[in-house]
Amino acid sequence: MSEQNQNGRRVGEVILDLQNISLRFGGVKALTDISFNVKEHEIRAIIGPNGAGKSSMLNVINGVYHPQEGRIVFHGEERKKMEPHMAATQGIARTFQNIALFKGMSVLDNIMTGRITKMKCGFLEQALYLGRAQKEELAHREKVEEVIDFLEIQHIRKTPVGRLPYGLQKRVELGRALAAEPSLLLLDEPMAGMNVEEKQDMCRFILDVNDQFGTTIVLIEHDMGVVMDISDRVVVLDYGKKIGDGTPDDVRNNQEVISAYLGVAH
Amino acid sequence: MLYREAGQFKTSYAADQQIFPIRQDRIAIGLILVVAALVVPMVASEYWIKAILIPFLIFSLAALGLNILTGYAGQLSLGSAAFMAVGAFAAYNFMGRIEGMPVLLAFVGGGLSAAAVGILFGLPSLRIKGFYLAVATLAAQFFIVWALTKFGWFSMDSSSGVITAQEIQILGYRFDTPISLYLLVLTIVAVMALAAKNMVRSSVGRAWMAVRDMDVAAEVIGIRIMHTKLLAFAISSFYCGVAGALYAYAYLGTVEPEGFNLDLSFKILFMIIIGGVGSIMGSFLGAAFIVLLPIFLDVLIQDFLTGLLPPSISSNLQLMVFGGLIIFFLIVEPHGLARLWQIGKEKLRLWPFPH
Amino acid sequence: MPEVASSQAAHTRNLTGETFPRLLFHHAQVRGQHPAMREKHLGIWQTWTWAEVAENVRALACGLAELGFKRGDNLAIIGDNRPRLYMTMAAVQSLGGVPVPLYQDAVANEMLFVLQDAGIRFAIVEDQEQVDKLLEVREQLPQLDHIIYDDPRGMRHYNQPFIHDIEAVMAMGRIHHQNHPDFLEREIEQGVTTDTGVMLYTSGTTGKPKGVCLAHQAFIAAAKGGCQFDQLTQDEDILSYLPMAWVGDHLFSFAQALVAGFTINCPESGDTVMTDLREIGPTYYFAPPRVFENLLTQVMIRMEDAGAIKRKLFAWAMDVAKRCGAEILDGKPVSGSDRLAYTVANLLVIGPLKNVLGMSRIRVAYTAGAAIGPDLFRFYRSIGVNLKQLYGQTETCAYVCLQPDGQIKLDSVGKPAPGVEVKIADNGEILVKGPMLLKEYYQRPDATAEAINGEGYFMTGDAGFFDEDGHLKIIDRAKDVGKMANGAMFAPNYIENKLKFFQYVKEAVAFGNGREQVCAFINIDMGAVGNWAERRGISYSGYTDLAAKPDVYNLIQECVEEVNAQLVHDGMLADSQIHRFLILHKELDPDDDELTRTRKVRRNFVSEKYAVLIDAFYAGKTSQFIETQVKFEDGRVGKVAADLVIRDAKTFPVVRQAA
Amino acid sequence: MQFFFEVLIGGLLSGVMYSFVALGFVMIYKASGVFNFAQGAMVFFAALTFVGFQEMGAPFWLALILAFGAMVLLGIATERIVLRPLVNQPHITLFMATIGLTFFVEGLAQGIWGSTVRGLDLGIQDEPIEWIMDKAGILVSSFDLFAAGVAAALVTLLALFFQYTRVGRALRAVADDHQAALSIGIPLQNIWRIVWAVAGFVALVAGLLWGARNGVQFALTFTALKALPVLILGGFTSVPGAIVGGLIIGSTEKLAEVYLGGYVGGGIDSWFPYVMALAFLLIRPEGLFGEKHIDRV
Repeated sequence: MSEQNQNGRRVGEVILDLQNISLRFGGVKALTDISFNVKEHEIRAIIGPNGAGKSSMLNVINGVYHPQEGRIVFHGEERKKMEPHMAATQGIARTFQNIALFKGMSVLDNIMTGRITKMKCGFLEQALYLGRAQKEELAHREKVEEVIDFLEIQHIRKTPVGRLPYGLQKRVELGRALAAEPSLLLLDEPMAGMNVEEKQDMCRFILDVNDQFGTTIVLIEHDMGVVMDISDRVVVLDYGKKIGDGTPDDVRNNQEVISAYLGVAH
Repeated sequence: MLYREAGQFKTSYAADQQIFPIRQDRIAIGLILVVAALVVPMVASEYWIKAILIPFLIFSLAALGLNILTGYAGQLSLGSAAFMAVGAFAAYNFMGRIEGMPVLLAFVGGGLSAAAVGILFGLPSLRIKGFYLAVATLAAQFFIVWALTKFGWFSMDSSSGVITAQEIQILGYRFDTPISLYLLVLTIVAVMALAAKNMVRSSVGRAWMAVRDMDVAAEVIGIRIMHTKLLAFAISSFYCGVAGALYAYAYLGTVEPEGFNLDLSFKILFMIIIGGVGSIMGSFLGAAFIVLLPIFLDVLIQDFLTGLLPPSISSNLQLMVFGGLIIFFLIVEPHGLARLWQIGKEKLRLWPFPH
Repeated sequence: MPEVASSQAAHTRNLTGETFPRLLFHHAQVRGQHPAMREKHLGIWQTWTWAEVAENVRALACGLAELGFKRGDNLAIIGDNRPRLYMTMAAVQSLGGVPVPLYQDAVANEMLFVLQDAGIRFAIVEDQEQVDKLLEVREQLPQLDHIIYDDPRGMRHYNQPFIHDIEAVMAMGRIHHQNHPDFLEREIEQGVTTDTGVMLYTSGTTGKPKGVCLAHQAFIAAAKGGCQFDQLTQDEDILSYLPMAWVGDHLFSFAQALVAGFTINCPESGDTVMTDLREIGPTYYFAPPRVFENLLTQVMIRMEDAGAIKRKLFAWAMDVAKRCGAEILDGKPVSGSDRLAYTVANLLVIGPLKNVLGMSRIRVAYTAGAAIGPDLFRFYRSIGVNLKQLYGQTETCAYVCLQPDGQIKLDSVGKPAPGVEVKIADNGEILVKGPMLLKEYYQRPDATAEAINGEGYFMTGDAGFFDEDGHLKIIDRAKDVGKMANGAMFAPNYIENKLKFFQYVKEAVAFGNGREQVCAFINIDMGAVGNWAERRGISYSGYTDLAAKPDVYNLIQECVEEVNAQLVHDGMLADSQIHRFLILHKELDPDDDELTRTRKVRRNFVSEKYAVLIDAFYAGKTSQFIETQVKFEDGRVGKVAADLVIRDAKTFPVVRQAA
Repeated sequence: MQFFFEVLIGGLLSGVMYSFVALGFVMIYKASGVFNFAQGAMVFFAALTFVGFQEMGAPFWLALILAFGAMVLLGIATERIVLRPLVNQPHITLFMATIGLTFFVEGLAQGIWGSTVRGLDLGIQDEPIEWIMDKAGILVSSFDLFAAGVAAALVTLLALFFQYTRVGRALRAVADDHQAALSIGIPLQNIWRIVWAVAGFVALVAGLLWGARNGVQFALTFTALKALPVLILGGFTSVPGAIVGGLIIGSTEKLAEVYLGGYVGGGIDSWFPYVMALAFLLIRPEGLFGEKHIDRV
């Protein structure tokens, strides 16, 4: 069943459910008893002041950190302990707060790595580069070219990523995540450090991804204007605790959220 | 300047992804292969073939192996010579212990044995990186050389571990002249270089580079770090192992474990630093450089600086020049000769424009 | 008697009944596997063979028929050069309809007139952007029934029933074709060569645009003539990057491609044209002068950054090329030492230079649309690019005069093309006749009657003359050509263009109609003159200041006198030498209505606005004060005043030959 | 049991030597993040230079001062020529640069002073100390004891230096946080030069003791490599770690050689420290005293 929400998006069932998540590093509590869910096709934002535990939350979702307490249900299945690379095979892709591209490789190769979980040939076949290996490589190249076309980065296809300006690097990183054709896309501050024009472009791409591929998106973002504009529901964290959850309007009017952002002691 | 790329457009991904997408490069590499296979055997002296070309090719192969591990997968190793030793001694044992063992299969066996040992010593790479790993590979270096020396079984009980390579025969043809050995080595090296290039331009190569450049991100996009690193160790060691077998069979004939000491490991490391870390071509350039440099220095000292410097200084001068060059390259061009070549090529492609 | 010149094949007519769809299916049959179109998309040059193009065209045509497209309908095509848009042209022609390409960068309101005038029922557009434009003015287009788009990106939420994905239309067409396998064949058979093949709108300097109806036979004749003239074969590669609505693109990328059967290549996007040019390395190339000019500028700028040795080498090679490159290209005798030098220069500099520009495979290149500077023209010829000029109008399928190989004159547009008859009317106007003439202006019998005289000549509106070798020289728009007091011809544009070929002169306005002498206003080029001044250590505060410097006056005077020296040799224009000039205190500006938006001088407006200056010219004054209102970019209004110096320039005695 | 102790003490004392080399490593690593593979070569260089000056007729103290001067020069040159251009490069690049430096320094040392093996006499007898022999029945060389004393003195000296001098405090600040140190105005390059000079001094002491024991020869550089496993055991950033690690490596390799070597043909001390370090790495990668790092995503 799918319903239409206020942004005209068809929002489906809950695909990711986080229940009472707590995460500690040594004695430090990063996340305390956090619960929220993500529905199919929606854009879900996580906001909060610096150090609120937003990135940790993403890291929990894609298996980099393992919460000491709580349940994670993804696509109806409770998640057991897992390695980060397994998240990718389950259809979770992400970008990073500080660009985490492979600096020594070209844009094309970087995005090609995004398809690694879909490539089946062994290294021996690849060493011979005949038949199946070549066919596979070329087929994936075509897929990657579609991503390149989608993100309008044709002109830098063969440029080493290290030489690109920041804004384009962010876009390439999004491309790498998209190449995996994820069902759930995690974006860690996709617009940080961008100028207005770059932000607009990135917003458009995020909305297009959601619209064209139906990708569910969880994003962390500091720019409140952007968050309120594009997201369906917002989770607010502060000091590792959830202090708000709801539509952008709900959150905007939540007293606790307002005081957290204005720095009022509570 | 020599490039004429206008009109060389690609209408398929296969054409776009080929190893040498530019026609002039394809012609050049074709010419090089023709010269290497046909012209060199006709014109080169025995000294050149035995003392320069064969070791150059073998070192290229070893450097290729180390480059896969260090240049592409980012795992520093100081034990390449030990893996060469494993390859040499394993091939020797396959030949000596199995009646009618085809020599090429023995080389493959040598490579596979090295790969197995490589995986074993690569295991620590799952927990540690950088110079920690370098120290771990030193353990391989010392342990393997020690084991080959101490246990007579490895050298089929020859005195102090010295082995003498059996004669090479393939399909009844005996490889006993320098030219025939040279061609054999050339073929093996060319095929393995092609295979290496194919790997590094495929997903396995991209996985290596991803792990090298940013392992956390690599894991998050679905690369299995352990698998990727160990594969790099295995394939790298395989290459070193085959190089080691060739070192014994096609170059020296008689070797002892101590011949594969730390110095040789360093030499191979220097080849990839000078030649170009993360470049197939760099492996060849570096090997050529390191093979030719001492010869050049000797000639320089003996023929041009006669009397100015004591002859004994040659080996020390070599050390200093090697060391100095390494520092020089790391500072000035960390990607070595291959990058210089690439820059030169870019210049030629853009000529007459400067950029 | 008016001069008449015609070429040997003047009276051959296309009587075979060829139409473009028949040509297309012919190629699909005889060279089905030969590439017909390429487009850089998804990183590689996607290729369609003739057979594939034919199949696509069939699917498109049948799909359009299914949507209700009928013989005689007009279909608008709006977008960048895309293979499927070209295919649509052929598909529409197959059905006996008329494709009407529009300039894709026009805003919706600018398109509106054409869409209404042509009674467009169907429009095929490139992408969402163009769909949005049409939707914007849809209210005013009650007859517009269907919009088809090529690129589905962003179109997911366009649910209107009259908007179609081209893929869907083609799918529909394929089913249609299965059910009616001989439908299209019959449709094509019904077409005759005198049918209108395409309708191109002329921009029209005055009044509303007019739809020029061009029959299949006209474009086929023009294309055949051109192909024969330059020996174009099926193996040519051409880069199709100029607007599809422009007659030149239709001739080169559609008509000639279909006649000769060569390959057209569509760039990835407007931004990548130069890269794509380099990759394709076309053998046949067309560009307006400004493209060639920009390229040359880029070459010079990029060479500035080169090291000293390379710069010297480059300068030497360019010297050698200048000395003998054009001659070698023309096959003229050149000394052995020059030939050797050129070979070396070609190996080291010229060859690589052409290669990085993507010009190393060019056999024939054309430029037209505006006057090209002789230096610029000569540069390309000297590096061995066979750049030539052609002359023609939308009404003549851009096919009137062509420069034959080996007979290139920098300031002429060549000889009448095969099958074309050209004559010069008494008032200097160029009249042309031939199979390539327009059928009519769409629903404008009045305009048609005005343009074609009783003898069947099309009146080009340009003035020109034939030189002693039978090459046509264009002087000016006929209506701008005046007479001086002594009865000699006065062609202001001709003079102004000569002035503007100097890098220091940005604009010039010449006066002389009904006068004894020619005088001129000059606008200096701020960039070039500014640079020149800085190199000489001349300091200045702005345009007005710089323009008034005596040194600058001297510089411009040299230019003027150089023009005078050239004019002496132009026979009937020798009396137009510039006697007096001044440098204007402000730049002519579209914001002040002195220029059109396309930067053409509004002659009448300027002469009224600056009447005091013109009076000063002819009163023999040596300076004149003037105050002028200017509009700044932010809309504010200010005044500029200056005391302008008027200079006399040296003129040369005219050697008159007995006529 | 007496034999065990003799082996243990012998091992511990040779471990002191490793500790010396490791100390140099640790200081440079702490101050500049450089893993100085050339520390062993510096030991060799120092010893050879000292012997060289002595052979030229210089008395002990003068030779000592001259050799120290040479080490300071070497340190400054290294900082200027090798490290400064490589600032901000990946650690692994710096590491490889110091491998290059190793070769250069070895070549330089032998190029200047020749390649022959030299003896080095510090005037201390390498004989068993009788009263320990009498009391405990264990053979302990007076030289070894002297070496241990020097080690203790050196460590004390260094500790005082780091704790109580201005330069020492600056050094510790740099080791903690480069950026912060820079921002409060500590001149990094000066600090590096001082550290390299101090490391050179440590190398000189190590070279003298070692040379006196085994002669000054090229093999010294290999033995010095054993400092690497010491570091892994002790942690790259810990001075006490270097000492303790050295002692552990020294003693276990001797015990292993004596008690296990016999079964496998001997000579296992060539690799035993490395394998031990390797095993240790898998258990506790940060070393006994090192600091744990968490990779942030």
